[in-house]
Amino acid sequence: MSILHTVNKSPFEKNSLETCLRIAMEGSSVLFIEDGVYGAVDGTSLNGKLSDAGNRLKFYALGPDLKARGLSENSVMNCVEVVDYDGFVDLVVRHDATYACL
Amino acid sequence: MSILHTVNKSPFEKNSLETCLRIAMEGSSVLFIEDGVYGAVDGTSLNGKLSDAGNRLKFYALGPDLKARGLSENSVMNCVEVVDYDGFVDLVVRHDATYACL
Amino acid sequence: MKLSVVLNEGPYQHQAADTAYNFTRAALAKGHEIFRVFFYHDGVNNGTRLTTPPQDDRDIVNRWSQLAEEHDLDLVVCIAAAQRRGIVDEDEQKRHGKDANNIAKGFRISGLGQLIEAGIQSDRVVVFGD
Amino acid sequence: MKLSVVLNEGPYQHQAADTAYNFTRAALAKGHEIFRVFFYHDGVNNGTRLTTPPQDDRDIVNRWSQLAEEHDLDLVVCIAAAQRRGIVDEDEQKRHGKDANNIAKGFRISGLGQLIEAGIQSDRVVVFGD
Amino acid sequence: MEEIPEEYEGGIVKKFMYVNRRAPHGTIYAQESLEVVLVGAAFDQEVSIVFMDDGVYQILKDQDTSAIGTKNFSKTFRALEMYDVEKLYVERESMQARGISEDDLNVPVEVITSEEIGRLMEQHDVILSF
Amino acid sequence: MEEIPEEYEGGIVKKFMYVNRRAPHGTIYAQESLEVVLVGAAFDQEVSIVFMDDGVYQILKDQDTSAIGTKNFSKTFRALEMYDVEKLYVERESMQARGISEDDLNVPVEVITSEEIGRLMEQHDVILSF
Repeated sequence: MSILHTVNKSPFEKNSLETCLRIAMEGSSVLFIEDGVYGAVDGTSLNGKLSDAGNRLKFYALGPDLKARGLSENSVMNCVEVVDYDGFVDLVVRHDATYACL
Repeated sequence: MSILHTVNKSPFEKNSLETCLRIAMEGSSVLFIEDGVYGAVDGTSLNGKLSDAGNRLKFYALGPDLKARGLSENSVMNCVEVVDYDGFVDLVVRHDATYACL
Repeated sequence: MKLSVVLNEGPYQHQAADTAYNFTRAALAKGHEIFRVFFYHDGVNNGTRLTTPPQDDRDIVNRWSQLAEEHDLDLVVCIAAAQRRGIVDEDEQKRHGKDANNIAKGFRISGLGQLIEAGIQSDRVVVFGD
Repeated sequence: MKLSVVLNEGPYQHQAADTAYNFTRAALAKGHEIFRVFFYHDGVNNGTRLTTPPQDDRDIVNRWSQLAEEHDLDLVVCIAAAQRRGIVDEDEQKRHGKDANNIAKGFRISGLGQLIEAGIQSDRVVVFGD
Repeated sequence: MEEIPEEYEGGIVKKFMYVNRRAPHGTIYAQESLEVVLVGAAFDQEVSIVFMDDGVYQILKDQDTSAIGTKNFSKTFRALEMYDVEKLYVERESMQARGISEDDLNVPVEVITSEEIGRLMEQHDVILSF
Repeated sequence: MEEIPEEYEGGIVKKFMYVNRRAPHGTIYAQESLEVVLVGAAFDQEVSIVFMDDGVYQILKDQDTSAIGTKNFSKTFRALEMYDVEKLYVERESMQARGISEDDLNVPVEVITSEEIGRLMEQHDVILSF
């Protein structure tokens, strides 16, 4: 069983990403959407948290949400793959269940 | 000039209290309301933050919000005074301006 | 003292709608003047008369309407925010060709200038939100 | 694959309303079946036909109505949440003695059981909220 | 509860997990989550409820909302047993950070670690977030 | 902007501070805050706008909302100067935590410390939170 966790809040504002990383198990994925994409950006004070979990988890960020916020695809950390809405749908299909860590 | 800062979010969930403590100046007050009252409770992992600011700031918590959440007036830290809605109104009047750190 | 209240969230979803009401009532009971209650963002949803809360629960909209009647309160719903969210009075209904309106008694729809004016005219402004 | 979408927040206030729509559209375009879109909490506010968004902005409610028509979507507004927030169809109008209704085309009001059923019948459920 | 639970005769049994991460009263999510649990109980599905982060506060003893005027739904948690909803899990780490012990809770729960919640989640088909 | 700014002839000049602590697009607060600023500009009051915490993200360059379908209001910040709204402050600590430099911003701002924001706030009569 594998779970797709979505995170839609900025990790600077809310504890959603922290909780998500605490409960997401090996082989699961985390998709950053909406204000959650700030958590995927390289060069912030929070990068360590993602790096630490990078071996266990796969990270994705929604491209349209990055672009809306003035963030290019190159602005995300190396461990994060950028997807569009189609890719979001594929991720939902590929995992056994989705959990929105609101 | 003195400001009444209101904090209505749990400090475990959101960064409102942290921001409030960062910008509230000597002589100002912080009133915990709604889910913000969890920040006033004694015995949590966040107590240090309030203690550190206790010399600069006055702390208040809205009694009706404590009671709703199963928290007695004795459950808050020593540096926090419990007020009711009347007291809330008085605090607004006594300070020069109110800032809701949402 | 002359106070104004700003409410940024809708009824039931956030306690802000309750706290703003409890605060306003306490201020009135203490003899303060409420210059205006301004409903902004999802706060405009406090102004619909179409709610039917469960019988064992408080009626948030009606509570405001009653308080307005008792104290001649000025309850202003922001027009721009209301248009986005579907809060409509008779004028707005005509202007936009809608087939119904839903504004509750005691509320009126007006511009954001009313918020600025509340800031200018009041001794204190208190914001409630999410 | 059979998917269901749950939307917990109202239009414009939270991007959740946009993301849910963009996701649903993408899923349909890829040939998936959308078993149901369930509107809960403030999400019920997506189902009012009384909105008039600015002309240079998207029309969130109408967009859902159109998508529903094109793809025969089942857009279900939770009855208990709708009663609290003032979303009313003709039946609800009669039942509660209201003088108007505001449900938008393509939406229907029904019970929470529809959410559970969506969970049982769908291969995946995706939640959008605050 | 205004709703009459519906019978579901489809024969499919899925594993539902309700995840509660928010404090009660400040927002409606806790209360409306409980309404889903109660309605869902009629469907004979396998149900687990998880309380983590501020969700732990939902089941604190002695909640009394009379002074804020909102509905005191906290007592309803004690009724869950009658509905055969018995799998209530609380995250140990969340309790510790908040200085909460099992004696402070108003329902019997199983206290488990974050990792155990992660593993438990993987055994569920439908995960609803509140 | 649907609204026609109103003239205010009261002669009172107050100091308004708009505090923006939220990211754009995820919620509407940033956008509707800007509408208040624009309408408020017609009232000839003293205005300061503060961006702190995720509010800093509101004024990042190169925002393009075409793919999410929402309104791209970020360009409007550049028009503030024409409205004589020139006091834009950004918190240094918030920029640093997010790895943002002044070059990344699409409007000229004054970067100040948390403490300076605290002192600045004390000089204002009306503080609106978005």
